Amino acid sequence: MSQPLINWFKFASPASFYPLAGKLWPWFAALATAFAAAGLWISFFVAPTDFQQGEGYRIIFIHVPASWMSMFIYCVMAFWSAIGIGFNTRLSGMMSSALAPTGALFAFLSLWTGALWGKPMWGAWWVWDARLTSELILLFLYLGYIALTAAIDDPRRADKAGAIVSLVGVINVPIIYFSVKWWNTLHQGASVSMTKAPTMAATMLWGMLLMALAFWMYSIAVALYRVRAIILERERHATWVAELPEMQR
Amino acid sequence: MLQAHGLACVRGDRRLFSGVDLSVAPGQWLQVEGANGAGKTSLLRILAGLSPAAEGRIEWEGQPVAEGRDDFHARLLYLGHAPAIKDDLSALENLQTSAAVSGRPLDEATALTALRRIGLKGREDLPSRVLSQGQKRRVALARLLCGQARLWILDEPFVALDVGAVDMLCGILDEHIGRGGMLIFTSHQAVQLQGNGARLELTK
Amino acid sequence: MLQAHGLACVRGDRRLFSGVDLSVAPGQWLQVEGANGAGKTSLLRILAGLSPAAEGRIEWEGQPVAEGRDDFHARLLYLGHAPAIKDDLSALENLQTSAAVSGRPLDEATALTALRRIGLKGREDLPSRVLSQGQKRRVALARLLCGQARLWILDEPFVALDVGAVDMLCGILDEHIGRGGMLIFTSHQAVQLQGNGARLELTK
Amino acid sequence: MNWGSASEFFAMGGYGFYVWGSFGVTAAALLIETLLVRKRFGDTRRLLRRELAADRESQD
Amino acid sequence: MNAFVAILRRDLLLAMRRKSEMLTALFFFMIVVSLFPLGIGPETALLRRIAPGVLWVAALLAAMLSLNRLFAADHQDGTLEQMALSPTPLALLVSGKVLAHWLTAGLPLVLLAPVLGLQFDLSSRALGILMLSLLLGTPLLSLIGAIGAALTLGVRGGGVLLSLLVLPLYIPALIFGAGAVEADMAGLGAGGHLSLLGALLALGLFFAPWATTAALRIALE
Amino acid sequence: MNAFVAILRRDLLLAMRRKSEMLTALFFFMIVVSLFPLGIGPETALLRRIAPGVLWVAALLAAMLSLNRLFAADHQDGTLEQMALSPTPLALLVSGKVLAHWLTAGLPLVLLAPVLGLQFDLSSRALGILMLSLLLGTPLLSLIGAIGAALTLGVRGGGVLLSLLVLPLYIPALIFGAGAVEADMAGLGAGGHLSLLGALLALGLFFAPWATTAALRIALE
Ligand code: HEM
Ligand SMILES: Nc1ncnc2c1ncn2[C@@H]1O[C@H](COP(=O)(O)OP(=O)(O)OP(=O)(O)O)[C@@H](O)[C@H]1O
Ligand SMILES: Nc1ncnc2c1ncn2[C@@H]1O[C@H](COP(=O)(O)OP(=O)(O)OP(=O)(O)O)[C@@H](O)[C@H]1O
Ligand SMILES: [Mg+2]
Ligand SMILES: [Mg+2]
Repeated sequence: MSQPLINWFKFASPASFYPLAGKLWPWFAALATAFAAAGLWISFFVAPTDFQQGEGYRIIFIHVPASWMSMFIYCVMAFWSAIGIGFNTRLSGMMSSALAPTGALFAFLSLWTGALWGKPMWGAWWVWDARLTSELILLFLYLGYIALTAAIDDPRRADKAGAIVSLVGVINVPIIYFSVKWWNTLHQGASVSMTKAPTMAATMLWGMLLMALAFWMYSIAVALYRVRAIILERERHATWVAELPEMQR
Repeated sequence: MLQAHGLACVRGDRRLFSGVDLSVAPGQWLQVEGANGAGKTSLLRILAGLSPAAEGRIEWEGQPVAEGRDDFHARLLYLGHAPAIKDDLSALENLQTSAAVSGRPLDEATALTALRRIGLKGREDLPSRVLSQGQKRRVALARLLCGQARLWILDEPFVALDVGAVDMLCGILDEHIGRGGMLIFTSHQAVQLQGNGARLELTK
Repeated sequence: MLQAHGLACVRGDRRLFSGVDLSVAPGQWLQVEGANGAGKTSLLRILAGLSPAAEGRIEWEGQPVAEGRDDFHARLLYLGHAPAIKDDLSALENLQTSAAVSGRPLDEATALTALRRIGLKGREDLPSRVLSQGQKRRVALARLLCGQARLWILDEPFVALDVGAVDMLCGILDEHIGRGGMLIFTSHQAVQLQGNGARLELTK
Repeated sequence: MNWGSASEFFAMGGYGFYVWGSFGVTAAALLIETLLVRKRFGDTRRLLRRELAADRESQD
Repeated sequence: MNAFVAILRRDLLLAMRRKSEMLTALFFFMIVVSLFPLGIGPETALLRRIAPGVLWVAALLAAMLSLNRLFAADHQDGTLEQMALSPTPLALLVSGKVLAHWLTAGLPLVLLAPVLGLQFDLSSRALGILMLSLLLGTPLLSLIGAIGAALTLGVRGGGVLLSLLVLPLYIPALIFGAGAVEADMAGLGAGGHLSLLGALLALGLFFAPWATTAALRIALE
Repeated sequence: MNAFVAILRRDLLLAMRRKSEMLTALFFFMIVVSLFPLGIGPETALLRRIAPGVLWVAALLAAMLSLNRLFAADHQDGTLEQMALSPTPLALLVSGKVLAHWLTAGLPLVLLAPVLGLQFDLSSRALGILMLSLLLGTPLLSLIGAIGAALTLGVRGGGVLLSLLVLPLYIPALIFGAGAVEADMAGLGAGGHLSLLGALLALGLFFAPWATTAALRIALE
């Protein structure tokens, strides 16, 4: 029982994770580029023109993956926070703070691309629809996390406070999603409801999946890179940092 | 009996102290000394269980404090830099409520006696806002007179007190030690306590 | 030269003092003494022009202060109980901005020298929030080292300072008096200043 | 192949502003984030190197 | 339990002592609600239509505004340290403070709401539902708010950061609360919304004190 | 004049130091504006109708919320005493602080408003008028707010009392500001409203610093 656990904790120490992250991120970056190239090829050259929405629908190939990633990353942050609170590992706090900016970025991109899609399709940049609203709130939750952790100087305290925020926030995400949905159905009336894309052609599905994979790999690569910087900032007085090859010269 | 072994404290990227061992037995006092910023306040907060130590362990009656927290806190009286006084409440109300919150309610007569003894006669019912610096400190110190805590941890209790009040406080501390109490305190002023005592100098 | 005649101070329904006369000439110091709550802080605030006296008048260089307020304030340095330190600014920033606000901007080099002299070497750039009690007081006291005020009014400048710092501050005060400055201060600690001085005891 | 010519490709059937606005901003955002992260890492490393060098000097 | 009562009493005493504190929270609510007719114009039909939303948003802001004094004063003057050192569990003391906050900043809003609702020409039935929804919702606001107040304790720029953290968490309460009144006005029945609000309250009562306690311990370190 | 620049710089520095302070004031504005559709419902026509009022009320609340940090911190830590003892006239120093407040809490609102207006489906013409009205109105909010902040300094229950004092004084700004946009949307022309707003601003610039100074001197006694 104890043996595998100990191995896990070995990698959970910043000193051993730092070089590991250094080895891993280029692979994920390469994968991200490859998937993005394939995904973009399908989105622009393979997928046929939509008979209803014309070429405008091609926004779907980044809009949907970005939306997925924004929600997924928040869950991953909450996961790391739970680990951090449960096992008191230093690395987990660093991981969630490394993920937050990327998550916020995808939430923003989801809103941005959605707005650019909505204008030609619905004639409005924004409507107060369930999905749109809960995505907006998700962005606020990210920003709250980032602002709070940035406002606390002591990184250990910042991690713990951030962990509480992301856990409370993650309980709230499904609650928000469903509450906004029900709220909306009560006033269907004049509001424009989201037009479902026509049954998805297989090529479109592939394009979206590839782009989603690309974003996913990108997120991992950036988070690993950022966590390396965070580790260096926080551990700068540890002896292992002084002994790193890149610190010589 | 409070014992600590190998305590270390890190603030920012500065190691304030490390390898601090100390023990205080019933009837003993310990004065923590050191220059401004040496880490006295930090050490006292660690001993009281308010902030975690970077290294080392603390034992109360032979048991790690972490395991019997409530038990330890029931026997502890900690007064920090901030006097924990509500500006809007009177001295009397401040004393009574702070005692009740720490689980040892006080009746009015006892509280009044304590306030008079500490030199606040005639000021018991003024809102603390208008009290002078030294009078505010006295309100906080009045808690010493009305609890059964065994261990007192006092951070600069003599600050802002006039000469008479310093003597009086020394008397109170002596009494506590005479009753078999334990005392840890800091002070930049030279004070003469009776009984069995020790000094701990914090240096870099 | 600061002179006051027949000052009285009333707080609530209490008359703290009345008929206080005092004068401080260049090269002189005046220590205001009295028990906690005697009214020392209240007197100093009245002298600095922060609150009005119930009775009496104050003159600066022979003129009523009320008539030449800005002139008086340009020559005055007052440090009260509260250190006027912004928790979010570093020691250096605190010193520079407070000097600039009182109309005497400081360049960085002078400010750094003052901070080092007052014993904050290596702490110049930490946010003041994390400084210890005594270090915060030192940031405030650093202003003494970089102004040309003739009259210093200091309320308990020795509080929270360690022994070394108390000596250093005494040295700074002596220097000021030696240069022909004036000084009014309070302290519950016994301090030895050189030069020509007087004590004023506030009693009921 | 959906496009007859490059200009057709850029026009996106009249939706050029919206499609390229989305793809362009996304690409720019990801690129900027990457650059910022690299800068953060580089800055930290430079700072640490300088500190370590100073330490070594003061020891010698 | 004694300590719970003690802290509740102390906080109520403090609120009374700052004489007008309870009243001013109320006035804030009142003024914000009255600003809308001024900003929007006096059409009765329009005002009736937006009344539940406006009243709920104003209640939410009023409750939030009073949050930063929930722990900040105690933190600054050292009382919080004393609470953490009390042998009573901190979560219990925290609950006492939250209850006091609700009694001084939440309950008065519930009682005043119908009067303000009249200004917007709401029916008496809608007023009843409004009160009920506020009665269930305002304790939730205090509970969630306490987490935010504890997290932003001693943090630079606390006040505004607090609203950033707390307002998104308030949204479900707002939606169900205002939704209940609107549903009733549309003849759809408010039961569903109200029971969801109740469920959220139960959840909050259970989890919020622990999260708050954890956050306070972090602030004290 | 040097001291004016010094205090302006110091306050801006403090705002920067609390890194996210400016941003969070903005976010507050943004979130409050977004709360209304949540409370009221998603109908575009209705939302467009209430948009000017909602945006103006939210701007007003955001400006007001940041008021209590205008003098309170300076009062507590003794900086205000030092300001009062400075040979520079206190009114000048106060103007510096007010300008810093507007730059950090008012100007960002002006810049963000059009984006939020888009969410309410306002026309680009209406958005322009909205920005203009906020540009004239927010400095007025800072000026009036400073008087309130000074008056409630060190007074028990300050925070809420402040809003009680200040909000009624904000009402003219609200009426002319929101009115300008509504008049324009109704095709009546916004000129009259805007020039009244400008006149109020001139009045405020002239009198507010003196009133604030007087109030500060009282608080210091
Ligand atoms: C600012 C505006 C918008 C936001 C914030 C937004 C947000 C989202 C989110 C969060 C998802 C993922 C939800 C899920 O997979 O369950 C999503 C999916 C999607 N969105 Fe949007 N959206 C916006 C505008 C639009 C517009 C204008 C359209 C099309 C006219 C659109 C079409 C879609 C489609 C087709 C999906 C995939 C649906 C599915 O996989 O079930 N969105 N959007
Ligand atoms: N983030 C930080 N980075 C560097 N140093 C820090 C940090 N936080 C605290 N410190 C230092 O830690 C020390 C804390 O000291 P503490 O308050 O325990 O001192 P003290 O011995 O009680 O002093 P005093 O006699 O002045 O009360 C100070 O020297 C302070 O400068
Ligand atoms: N409203 C009031 N009613 C009655 N007494 C008051 C009132 N306001 C202030 N006082 C008294 O006025 C005195 C103010 O004293 P002040 O702060 O000047 O004392 P001090 O000499 O500086 O004391 P310390 O040595 O403690 O700093 C206190 O004794 C206080 O109790
Ligand atoms: Mg200390
Ligand atoms: Mg005094």
